[in-house]
Amino acid sequence: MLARVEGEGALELSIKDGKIEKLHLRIFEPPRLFEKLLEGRPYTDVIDIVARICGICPVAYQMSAAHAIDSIFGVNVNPWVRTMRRLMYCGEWIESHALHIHLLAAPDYFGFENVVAMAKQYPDEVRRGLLLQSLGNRLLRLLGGRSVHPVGVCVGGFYSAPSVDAVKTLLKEFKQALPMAEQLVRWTAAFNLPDDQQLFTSVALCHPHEYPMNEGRIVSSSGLDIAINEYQNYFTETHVPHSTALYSHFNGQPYLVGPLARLNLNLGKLPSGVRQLITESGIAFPSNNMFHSVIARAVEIYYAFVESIRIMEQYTLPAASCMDFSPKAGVGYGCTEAPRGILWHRYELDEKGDVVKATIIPPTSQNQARIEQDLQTSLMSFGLDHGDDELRLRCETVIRNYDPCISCATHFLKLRVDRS
Amino acid sequence: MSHSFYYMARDQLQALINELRARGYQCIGPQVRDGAIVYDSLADCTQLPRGISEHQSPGRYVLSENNSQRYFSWANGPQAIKPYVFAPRESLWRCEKDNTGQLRFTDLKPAPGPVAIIGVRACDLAALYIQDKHFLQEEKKDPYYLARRQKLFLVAVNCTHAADTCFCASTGDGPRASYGYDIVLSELDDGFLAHGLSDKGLELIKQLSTSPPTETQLQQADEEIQHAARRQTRRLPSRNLKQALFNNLEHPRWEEVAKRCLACGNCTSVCPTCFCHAEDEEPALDGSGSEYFRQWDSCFTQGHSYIHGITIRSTTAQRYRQWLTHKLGSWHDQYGRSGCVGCGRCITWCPVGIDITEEAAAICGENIDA
Amino acid sequence: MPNPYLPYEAKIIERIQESPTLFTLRLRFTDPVIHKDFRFEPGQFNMLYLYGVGEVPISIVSDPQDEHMLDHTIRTVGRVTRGLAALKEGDRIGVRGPFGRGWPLAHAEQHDVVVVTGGLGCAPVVSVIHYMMRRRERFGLINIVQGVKHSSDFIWKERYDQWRKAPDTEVLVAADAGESLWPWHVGPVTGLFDDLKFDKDRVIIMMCGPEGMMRVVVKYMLAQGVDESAIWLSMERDMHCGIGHCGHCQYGGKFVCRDGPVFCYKEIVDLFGVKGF
Amino acid sequence: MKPKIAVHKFASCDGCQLAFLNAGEDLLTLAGMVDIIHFTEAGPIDEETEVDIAFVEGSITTPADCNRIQRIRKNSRYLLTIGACATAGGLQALRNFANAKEWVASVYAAPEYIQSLATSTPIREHVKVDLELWGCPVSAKQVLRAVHDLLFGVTPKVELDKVCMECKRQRHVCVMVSKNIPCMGPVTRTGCGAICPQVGRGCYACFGPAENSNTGAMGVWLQGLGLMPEAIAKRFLFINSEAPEFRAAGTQWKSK
Ligand SMILES: Cc1cc2nc3c(=O)[nH]c(=O)nc-3n(C[C@H](O)[C@H](O)[C@H](O)COP(=O)(O)OP(=O)(O)OC[C@H]3O[C@@H](n4cnc5c(N)ncnc54)[C@H](O)[C@@H]3O)c2cc1C
Ligand code: SF4
Ligand code: SF4
Ligand code: SF4
Repeated sequence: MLARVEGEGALELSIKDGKIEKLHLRIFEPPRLFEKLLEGRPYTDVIDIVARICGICPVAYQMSAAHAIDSIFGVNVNPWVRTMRRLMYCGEWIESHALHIHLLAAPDYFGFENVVAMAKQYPDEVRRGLLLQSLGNRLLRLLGGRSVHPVGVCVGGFYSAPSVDAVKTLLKEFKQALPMAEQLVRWTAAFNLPDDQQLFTSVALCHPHEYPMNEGRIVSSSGLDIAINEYQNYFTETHVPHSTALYSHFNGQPYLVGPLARLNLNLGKLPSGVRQLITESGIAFPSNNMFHSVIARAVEIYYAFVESIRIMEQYTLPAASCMDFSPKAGVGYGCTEAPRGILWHRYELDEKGDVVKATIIPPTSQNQARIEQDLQTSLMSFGLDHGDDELRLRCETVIRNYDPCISCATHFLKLRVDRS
Repeated sequence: MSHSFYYMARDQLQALINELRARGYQCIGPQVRDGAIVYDSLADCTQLPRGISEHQSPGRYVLSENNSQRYFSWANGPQAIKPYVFAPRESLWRCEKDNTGQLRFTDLKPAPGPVAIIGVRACDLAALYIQDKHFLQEEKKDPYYLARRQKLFLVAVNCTHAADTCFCASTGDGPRASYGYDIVLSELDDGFLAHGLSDKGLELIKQLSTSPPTETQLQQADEEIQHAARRQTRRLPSRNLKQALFNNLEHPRWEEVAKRCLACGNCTSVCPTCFCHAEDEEPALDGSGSEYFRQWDSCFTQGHSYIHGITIRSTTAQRYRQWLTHKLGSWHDQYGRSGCVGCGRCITWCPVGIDITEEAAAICGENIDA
Repeated sequence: MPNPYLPYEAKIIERIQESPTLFTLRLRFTDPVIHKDFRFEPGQFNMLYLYGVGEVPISIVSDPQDEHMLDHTIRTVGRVTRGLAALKEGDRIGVRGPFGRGWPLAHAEQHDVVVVTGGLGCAPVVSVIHYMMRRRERFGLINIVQGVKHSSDFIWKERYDQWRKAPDTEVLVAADAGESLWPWHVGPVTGLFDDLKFDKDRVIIMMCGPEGMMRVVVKYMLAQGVDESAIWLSMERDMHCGIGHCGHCQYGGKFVCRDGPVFCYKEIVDLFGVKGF
Repeated sequence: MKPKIAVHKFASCDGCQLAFLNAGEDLLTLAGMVDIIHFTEAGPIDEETEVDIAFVEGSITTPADCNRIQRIRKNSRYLLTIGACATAGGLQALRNFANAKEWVASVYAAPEYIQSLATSTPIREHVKVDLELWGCPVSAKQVLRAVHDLLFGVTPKVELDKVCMECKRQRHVCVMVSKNIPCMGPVTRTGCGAICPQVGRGCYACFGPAENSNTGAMGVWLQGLGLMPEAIAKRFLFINSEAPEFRAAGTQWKSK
């Protein structure tokens, strides 16, 4: 889980005779042991606890947990709740993707140390990014009171419904900002990105009618199509000595989750307007260029704007913002599309609704193995004879492209190259 | 008095609202939100809590439905008119600093439009009278309060229902509204008796379709108000409690109540007469400007009695004692009466149900009626 | 009607460091009309606003008839005062006032006067001493008793020396702790009282300082047969608005900012010394 | 010369750092006013240069971090903690009440690889802290105000009052009185804007204890609302379990 993933990164690289002999991405994030501290806590606490696994995508954690617990209690949410969960997810995608694009990715591609330096030369682009990010946060606040660790979500729905006026006000701003989200897609599509075609398996949720967020089956580009509760039959998590992150494999192989995988597998679910924009931007999806992830994020921001506007335009007050239910013992699964990819939860509750056991598999740990694999390939095609600094920058760029929760740390990727 | 009452059918309430709106008033009225009857913008009578009653006890407030067609068959909710005159938070002024270091102050005094509040109770009118005395003293009038106060039009409603926590009869402030309003209504089964006190109020009533009330109607209205008074079980002695309280500053009850009291400030926030506030400001990050504001404070906070290095009232016992001795005691020195109007809000909305009448009685002991 | 909450801009004309932690700001309102019309009595205070930080009540120490000066002597203790201490000549602050009730100077005329200050309390009474010295003939015997924590807290030595030279004027100084060359009394200020000369029936006591000290002085004076109504003291409580609205400075039924800060002991006798008020 | 600032991260969720990254225009303003020396999430990395203000997010949970915080303290003129992790050990401090070794063993297949302390402790237990900002997460407003004050040479103001005060200023209906919902507002420090009562739920104390918190009376009232002692203990032992007041109250209810 993320708690075991994010944090300082270091890369150990042994190069022998022009070949990579060993490549280890080390993760030092101090373990926070969330799965254990969940044990014995009432189901009501779960939503608030799991949010704290990640401050950047707390809603994803809340959503996966809410769905898992809903399923144990046999809660069928009403259409209002279902739609509002989607709306809230839109907020998180916008916030998280905008943060990634502007604070982490763009400075890389434009050759700036960081966003602050970049803002001096590209003030409009950076401001646009900050504005989009802030609108994502506003949406989170609308439904959750605040954008980090929002407090509105509960098992069965929401503690309360936002007022029609509040929705209207925000809707107006979303409509005004829509053209900016569109510009963002065109802007990222024009980035001078490396052409780095790779073979990888994409894994994402797939829903019959909509671009996946909260619901769907787990599918892969290699033909997998399973219910979320079957996940552990196909995917395995292993612990390697060099990292506090657990590594996930699908059929023993690394795989990709996240915006690029999502887009590759769900293009057809996008509204035609969004597809049109993709076509106009000149990038062909599905894409095997890992660096197209950044464009996929921009596309998802744009889509989240379109979707939020659609939802907010139809907003009415619900009869109930939360379903009635009574706690039951059982096992439940939740899997939703966090900004960084599928986030899988499994809970076992007792008859009071207290947690007996929790398992949380975040996207970043699912991408770990894939990142190492990518680094291997990318470095070989980049050329190992580059100096350490150049190698490090390249590695950072590759890693950052996955928007892992260690992204922060990979800004100072400690690279240990052993060129014996 | 009877000659000045007008009878109006129930539908005339909407007509009254319409008349007010036509005169540019923003109407505020009671309505159900989050499990309580609160004041909010009102355009239509259907928003009113028709057929709703409320049950109050220390630390508890529950709504229930009744079969009545009445709009006002409940006693007061968590807020009075206080927030509409003394805002929970408001900016006072802005200061800008230019690059020569010059400061420019801008007054942020509000310029509100006219506001009509419908459903005001006797206790709240009494409280408003007290707040007027506080904020609008001779010399230094509070311009922020004044700006709103001048724009108020008050439609009072005589209480026909008292909550278990009400004790306005013992403070002499209710349940009949006797001053401070523009129009007062007495609700009957099929309509209202209306009385206009101000010229504006009278003029408005004349726009409605009214008829002279019958003797029975007048009697019934009166009887219902008296019934509400009789129903009240709690009371404060009507005499000045100041001496009794200040004679008992070392009473063990202060420590005892402090064990239960959360010092959370809810009592002072819901109290319609409490006026304490704190000032603070919000500077722009780069120092280019700063907005100076005030917000409700409470004698239960640490900051209320802080002077450098010393908190004069660091314990809950001292804070509770400050509140009670002020409210029921030294208030007499300041405003010639007690600061309590018997609305009972501090009893209901104390999260742990501390009862001002019970504490006052315990502390004043047998002196209470002496 | 002017908004009593709105400060006026004032410029620091001079900044005087009186001691390591005490400094005086000499102010002038930038609007000359405001400056000209500004009237106050010794013992009154202003709310000084430090831009972006906050407002604090500070006594006015200059002479009310000296139009050129508007002086505030400030001790650096916390957030705002530390910020004020960092200001220089030419810097601007906000000022509104004057607020409160000052010393009973008209009443004190033809009386003996004992001025007692202690701890950091000297500032609010300095103006009153100045006032009397300038109009020395109107008053009877004047005793000035000053207690400080440490001898290094003692400021304005020259002024004290000056005052001592005035006719019928006694200046007594004590420090709780002193350096070896400290010429005055070492020990609590109350140790000086027996040296005081005044006519108990026609004396006015004015004091300012820590409440503990004031309590002792009150007790002493009452024991000497001084009447309650002849004892005046300046109180300090938290203040935000300065005009009796915010409620912080309540002292029983009084608002210190409006009914004080200078009180006749008789007015507050019931609560004076009771902890928690 | 511009003041230098640093933002450091220990065991945490990164949520408090977002107070900066979500600040929008203010982030750019800040960048113009100071030199950001170290802030991994925003780019700059340099733990060695001395800074004027260091913000610390996260709790101490590993031997390496014990040393790192000492280094950071040495390099920082003014050190302030942001958030529940840094100020009160955070949610992960719940391990302090359990057998952390067992926990590690049950989460990791090869616990011998995991370098972790048995406890999660607030920064104040390791080095001198000049100012603590509470909250999980801290509010951006609070952080920016503190930054402003420090940059202008003033001691920042901290919130001390209870959530109830803000709850009433926002004119929310008390959930405890009207709905019998347990609410920790009366013992919790304000700063969040009373957002839990706003959405109709009880406060779960993510801003830690307020000044003069009567945890005793709070617990008794919660019991009256129908909570079992164990459940009451969990209310106190949650996000700020290392705050002394909450720790004491929680431990007491746990043993009942
Ligand atoms: C009528 C009156 C006259 C005064 N005259 C002088 C004077 O001439 N010279 C002088 O040095 N000091 C004087 N003081 C005390 C001075 O107001 C405080 O020292 C000052 O407010 C401390 O502010 P701070 O922000 O530096 O301290 P902090 O301890 O950081 O206080 C924070 C806040 O608490 C409040 N506060 C703290 N102490 C006091 C206090 N004693 N009185 C009122 N509010 C307080 C203020 O709002 C202040 O901003 C006077 C106080 C009063 C009431
Ligand atoms: S003290 Fe209590 S009962 Fe009296 S007016 Fe205030 S809130 Fe109402
Ligand atoms: S809802 Fe909670 S925070 Fe609000 S007043 Fe009630 S107890 Fe206090
Ligand atoms: S109300 Fe309480 S739990 Fe909710 S955000 Fe505020 S401090 Fe945190």
